[in-house]
Amino acid sequence: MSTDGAIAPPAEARTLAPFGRRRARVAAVEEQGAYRVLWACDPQGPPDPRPGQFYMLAAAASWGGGEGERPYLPRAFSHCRVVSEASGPRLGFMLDAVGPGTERLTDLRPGEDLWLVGPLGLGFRAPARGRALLVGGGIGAAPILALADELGPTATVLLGFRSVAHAGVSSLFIAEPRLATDDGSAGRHALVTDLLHDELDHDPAATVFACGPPPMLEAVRALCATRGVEAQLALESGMACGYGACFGCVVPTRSGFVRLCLDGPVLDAAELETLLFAGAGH
Amino acid sequence: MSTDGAIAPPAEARTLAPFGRRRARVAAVEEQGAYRVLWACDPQGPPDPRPGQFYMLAAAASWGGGEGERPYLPRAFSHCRVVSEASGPRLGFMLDAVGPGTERLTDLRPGEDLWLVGPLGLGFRAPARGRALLVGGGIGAAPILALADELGPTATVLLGFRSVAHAGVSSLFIAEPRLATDDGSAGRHALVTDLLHDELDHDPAATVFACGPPPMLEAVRALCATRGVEAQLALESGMACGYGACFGCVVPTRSGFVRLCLDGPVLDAAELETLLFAGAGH
Amino acid sequence: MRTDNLPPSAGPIDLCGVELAGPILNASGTFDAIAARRAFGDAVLERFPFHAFVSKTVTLEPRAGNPPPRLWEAPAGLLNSIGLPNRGLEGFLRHDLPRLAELPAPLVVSVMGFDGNELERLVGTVGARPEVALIELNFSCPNVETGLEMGAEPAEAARAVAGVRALTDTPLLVKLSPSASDPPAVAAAAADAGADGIVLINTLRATALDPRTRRPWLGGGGGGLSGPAVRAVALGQVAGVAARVALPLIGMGGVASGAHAADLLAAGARAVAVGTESFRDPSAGYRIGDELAESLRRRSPPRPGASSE
Amino acid sequence: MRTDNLPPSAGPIDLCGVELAGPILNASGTFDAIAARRAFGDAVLERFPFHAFVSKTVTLEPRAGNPPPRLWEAPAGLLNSIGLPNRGLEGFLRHDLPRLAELPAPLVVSVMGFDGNELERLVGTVGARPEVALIELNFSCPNVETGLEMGAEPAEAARAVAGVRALTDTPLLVKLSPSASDPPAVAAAAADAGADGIVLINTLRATALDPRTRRPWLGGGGGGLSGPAVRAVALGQVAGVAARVALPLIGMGGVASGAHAADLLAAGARAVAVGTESFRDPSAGYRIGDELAESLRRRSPPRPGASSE
Ligand SMILES: Cc1cc2nc3c(=O)[nH]c(=O)nc-3n(C[C@H](O)[C@H](O)[C@H](O)COP(=O)(O)OP(=O)(O)OC[C@H]3O[C@@H](n4cnc5c(N)ncnc54)[C@H](O)[C@@H]3O)c2cc1C
Ligand SMILES: Cc1cc2nc3c(=O)[nH]c(=O)nc-3n(C[C@H](O)[C@H](O)[C@H](O)COP(=O)(O)OP(=O)(O)OC[C@H]3O[C@@H](n4cnc5c(N)ncnc54)[C@H](O)[C@@H]3O)c2cc1C
Ligand SMILES: Cc1cc2nc3c(=O)[nH]c(=O)nc-3n(C[C@H](O)[C@H](O)[C@H](O)COP(=O)(O)O)c2cc1C
Ligand SMILES: Cc1cc2nc3c(=O)[nH]c(=O)nc-3n(C[C@H](O)[C@H](O)[C@H](O)COP(=O)(O)O)c2cc1C
Ligand code: FES
Ligand code: FES
Repeated sequence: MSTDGAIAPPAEARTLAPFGRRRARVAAVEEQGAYRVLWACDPQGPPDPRPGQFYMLAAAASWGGGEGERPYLPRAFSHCRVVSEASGPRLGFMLDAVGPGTERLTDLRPGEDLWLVGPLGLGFRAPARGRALLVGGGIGAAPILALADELGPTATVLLGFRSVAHAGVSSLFIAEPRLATDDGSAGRHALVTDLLHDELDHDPAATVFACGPPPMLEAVRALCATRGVEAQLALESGMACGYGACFGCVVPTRSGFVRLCLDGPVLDAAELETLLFAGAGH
Repeated sequence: MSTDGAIAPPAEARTLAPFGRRRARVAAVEEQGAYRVLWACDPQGPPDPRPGQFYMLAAAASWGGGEGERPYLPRAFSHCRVVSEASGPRLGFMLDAVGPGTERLTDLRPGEDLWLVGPLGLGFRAPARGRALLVGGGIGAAPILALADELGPTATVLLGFRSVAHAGVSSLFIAEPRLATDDGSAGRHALVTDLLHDELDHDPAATVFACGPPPMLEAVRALCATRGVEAQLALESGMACGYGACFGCVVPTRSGFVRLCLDGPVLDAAELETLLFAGAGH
Repeated sequence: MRTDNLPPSAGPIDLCGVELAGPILNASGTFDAIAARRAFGDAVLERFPFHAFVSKTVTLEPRAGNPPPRLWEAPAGLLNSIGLPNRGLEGFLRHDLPRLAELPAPLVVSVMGFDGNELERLVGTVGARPEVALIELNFSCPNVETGLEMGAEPAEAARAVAGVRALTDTPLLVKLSPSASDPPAVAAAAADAGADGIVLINTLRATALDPRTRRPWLGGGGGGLSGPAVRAVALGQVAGVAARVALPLIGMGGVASGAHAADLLAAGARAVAVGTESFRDPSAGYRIGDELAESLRRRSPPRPGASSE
Repeated sequence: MRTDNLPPSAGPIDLCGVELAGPILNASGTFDAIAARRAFGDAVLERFPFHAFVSKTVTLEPRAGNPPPRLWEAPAGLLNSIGLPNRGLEGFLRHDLPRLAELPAPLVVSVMGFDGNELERLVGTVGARPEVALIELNFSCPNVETGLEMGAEPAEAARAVAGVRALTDTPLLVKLSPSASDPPAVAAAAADAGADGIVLINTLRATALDPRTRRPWLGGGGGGLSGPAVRAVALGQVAGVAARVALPLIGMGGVASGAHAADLLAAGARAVAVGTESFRDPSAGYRIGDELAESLRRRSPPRPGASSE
């Protein structure tokens, strides 16, 4: 059992967060098909959060009183892009409105404030060797976009979505990604793991970086395991604090439960037996 | 003791409310100095709420998560004006932002929705005899405006405010009201009860209708008692339900505790020993 | 009996031998049907929000209740110190009962006695009235003789129930205090003593201070917490009691939607009561009954030929 | 000792003979200072949010904790079923204690034993360590021998305290269970048995169901409710215990502002702990200490010559 990040690599892919929550002004909210991109100005935050790290966000006003008298706790979001401006970094967050917290955040208007803590957790580590294969499913495209921005055109990006409505965010990628949709309304009528399958056939030496729903991540893990391909997976789990305080976000690994907010959200696929554990995804 | 409105007059000054809460669209929010006037379209509501009756209001979205993780319960507000439109009545509410509930309501934008129940309680009863003297203190001007609209220019309106910043709402009255401010920044440098004093000197046969903070109402009650003048006072108390369900809003009267939301908020001054009871005003 | 003026339901239920058109009740003291008719007129009777109506708690003697302020708004909840104002048994029978008998739903009368003797007179008298379908014993009060809270101590609860069980054939529901070390033990003791059903939860003991003076805000000193804030506590206590006693349970505490009602039923409740939510929406019970019936319909296996979306 | 890296305060306080620079502590299990240093670096030590640091509860044997999901968001609150994951006494002494000793505030170690024997070994060993200023006995667990909850039954609490009192000179704080019929009686029993201080409240027993399956959401089955939802309950229990026992109290439950802390002090607490609010704001303790000191300054009579706004 590990409760202090025993499995965290010596050189952690972590940019430290300022201590405490801080206000961040909403600069813009963009519709991207079924998703939205929320832009926040974070002058007090570091300019270089690692792709795959995340921030805890809450609306500064009226954070509560939604469905089920929620939200109460802040919510975790990976930054999908960082734009450096004279006034400091501007952070992009890709939002999928699935409940009271994400709904409140998508309702924010420019000029309104967020409470923000981060960047938190461990991000993706630069590929040790070979080509980088970036795989994103649905809203999991968020940290993949941040990583693609960092790696540039040398990396190959594979994205899967339910339908063309959700695929809108693919237009944010600088180098055209390969697309798959469940209903064939955009790109290939396939699963993104089918695309990955083909890519690995051509280039077995690649390193895989993936984020998406548990079933997709499990398929990626299994595929990479059989191919002996190194993979870094960005997971999700329900979080209260985001900085290791509550022990609520644990996921089972070969070395026991680890706090995903502290020793993840990016984990080595080799550390995981399965992504389909109870509570996976929340 | 009375818990079912034994003191309510045979002919109640009550317009019945539709059963259940209903949505009302915010049509406009006007700045009026330190106060705001919120206009809501209430097509399903009655066109003729009695002046002095009130509505329970809550924002349809994000009603909560403010200071102290409130509000949770709806808030009581007297309508200050009713404008009848083809689409139905448009209700005006005068708001003084004193806490999380009123703050959330003043933040509402046109097009957003309210939850609304009402009209509730007993309003002012038409003057039995003589001239009507309407006395409003601070935000207590709200039901006084509604009553002035009904009685027209025959009624005399006396208003008292902290300062000119709060006196802005006096411009809403059709017939110019007499003004007093605590700091003399508008109208007479006096208390509104000083104005009432003078009026009663000239016309001892008048009937008084008053709404305002407890100290003001107590001064009005005492003055009218010594002069033998009939007075109807609109009180405030902390409410949860507004329709007699919780027994939480009681005020002490000569016939025991009465539920202000059911047997008030307008009470005969003669029924009251004092307005300065514990919890008065909330 | 006409039911189109009651909330929609997935079908009638049996509550201690009394058939109700559905599982939605009001929580005692949170809906005054007589007052509601003054505020809303007979519309209340045409779209009555509950499948059975529970009276405010009746005591032997009249009570004026606690001095104001009686309310404090808590995070996602309400703190109240009402103090059981009521006309007393006599006044209730004369003034309230005839009016409550006009309601379109079976009547449950809640009573509280401060000692065994008071409880006997209340149960004996109320139990003899044909208008009364069920009696709810509000045990959230200290026994003035022992000082122990009837609804919190198994022995106290058992003694109180045993003392009145023989006085009436009307089914007896026991409303527990949630501030007990072991609610299932209290429920079991009440069951063994002859209770027909268990009602929970009552409000949680709590306090608020005046932000200006830091002295108790409520005129009655302490108060009771209700609303969404207590929802998860209620669900836990209902599940705990259901695991221990076989009697029908009426679950309540923070119910504001059909989903919350479905949770309580899944946890083992036979019926569900709506309390504080009625303050936010006078016809909340109707809406909740409708939402619950809808969700139950969706869950139940599709009838042959019917499609199951 | 340096205090400019701790929250502002209106002055030092005495907690069972230990001087603290101020009254703000963390609630056990809601702030992992070692993890916080990994996330925020040594900035945590430069603006440490608490005047004393309380460890997560340590058990004799290592525990992995409960299976996920461990969290459920409640209205204005949080339901958790963490299951006391910790390295066990050995691992704590070897791995955690040296790191916690580096913190700029006195150290309180929370321990839980599942029987008298375990408790003896925990208190004996931890009490012998000079780095440890105070020991907190987490009694919110059933005694495996009697099945009764130590913090809910006066006799259990007394026996547990008496069993370890003689083993150490380190002050013993007893953390009660809020799910007790009579918390003041439990506190009084602990006091008579030799406790030096009382800590309350722990989380309220509660449950949540999966909205899709209506089966328990939490991997551990039931859970504990914390946050603003329990604030008024905590204030009530602190006031009740303060009226009964003279020992210093550490009050907690939903504290999110200086005003909430001031309420608990006014209700009789000597110190205040911040729990769930630290999840919303890692440096909440610092802000709350600041707000509290500010409000106390405003309330205290102006010093001669000083102006009083
Ligand atoms: C590291 C990390 C990075 C993330 N990045 C992104 C991102 O970039 N973009 C994005 O859109 N999302 C992201 N998420 C997911 C996001 O945090 C969640 O979608 C969000 O917290 C949901 O909150 P909500 O209130 O909108 O929905 P909720 O109502 O909280 O529902 C979310 C899920 O939680 C469960 N749930 C339902 N009710 C409750 C309850 N009362 N308590 C606890 N769980 C409940 C259900 O399974 C539900 O599907 C990320 C999550 C993590 C951990
Ligand atoms: C019949 C009636 C008509 C009214 N008409 C109007 C009107 O036309 N315009 C208008 O602006 N107002 C009107 N009011 C007053 C209005 O309802 C209150 O100002 C409002 O409810 C305050 O809510 P809040 O959340 O903004 O402030 P709160 O924070 O609720 O503060 C309001 C007062 O309540 C007390 N308080 C503080 N905290 C709490 C708590 N947690 N629980 C309970 N009480 C607390 C304090 O004394 C405070 O001054 C009317 C009230 C009644 C009863
Ligand atoms: C204002 C108020 C008055 C109440 N009066 C009574 C009462 O007279 N008798 C009783 O048994 N319970 C009474 N209760 C408790 C409720 O019946 C119910 O048990 C509790 O409020 C929890 O349900 P809720 O969260 O849905 O309100 C009262 C509750 C409130 C809020
Ligand atoms: C995630 C979590 C973990 C906790 N772990 C412990 C613990 O290990 N030992 C303990 O005595 N209390 C524990 N508690 C209870 C808190 O110490 C505190 O008593 C309770 O949360 C009430 O305070 P709050 O409302 O400010 O959070 C825990 C609470 C939470 C939310
Ligand atoms: S979210 Fe709290 S420990 Fe990970
Ligand atoms: S506000 Fe509920 S009875 Fe008046």
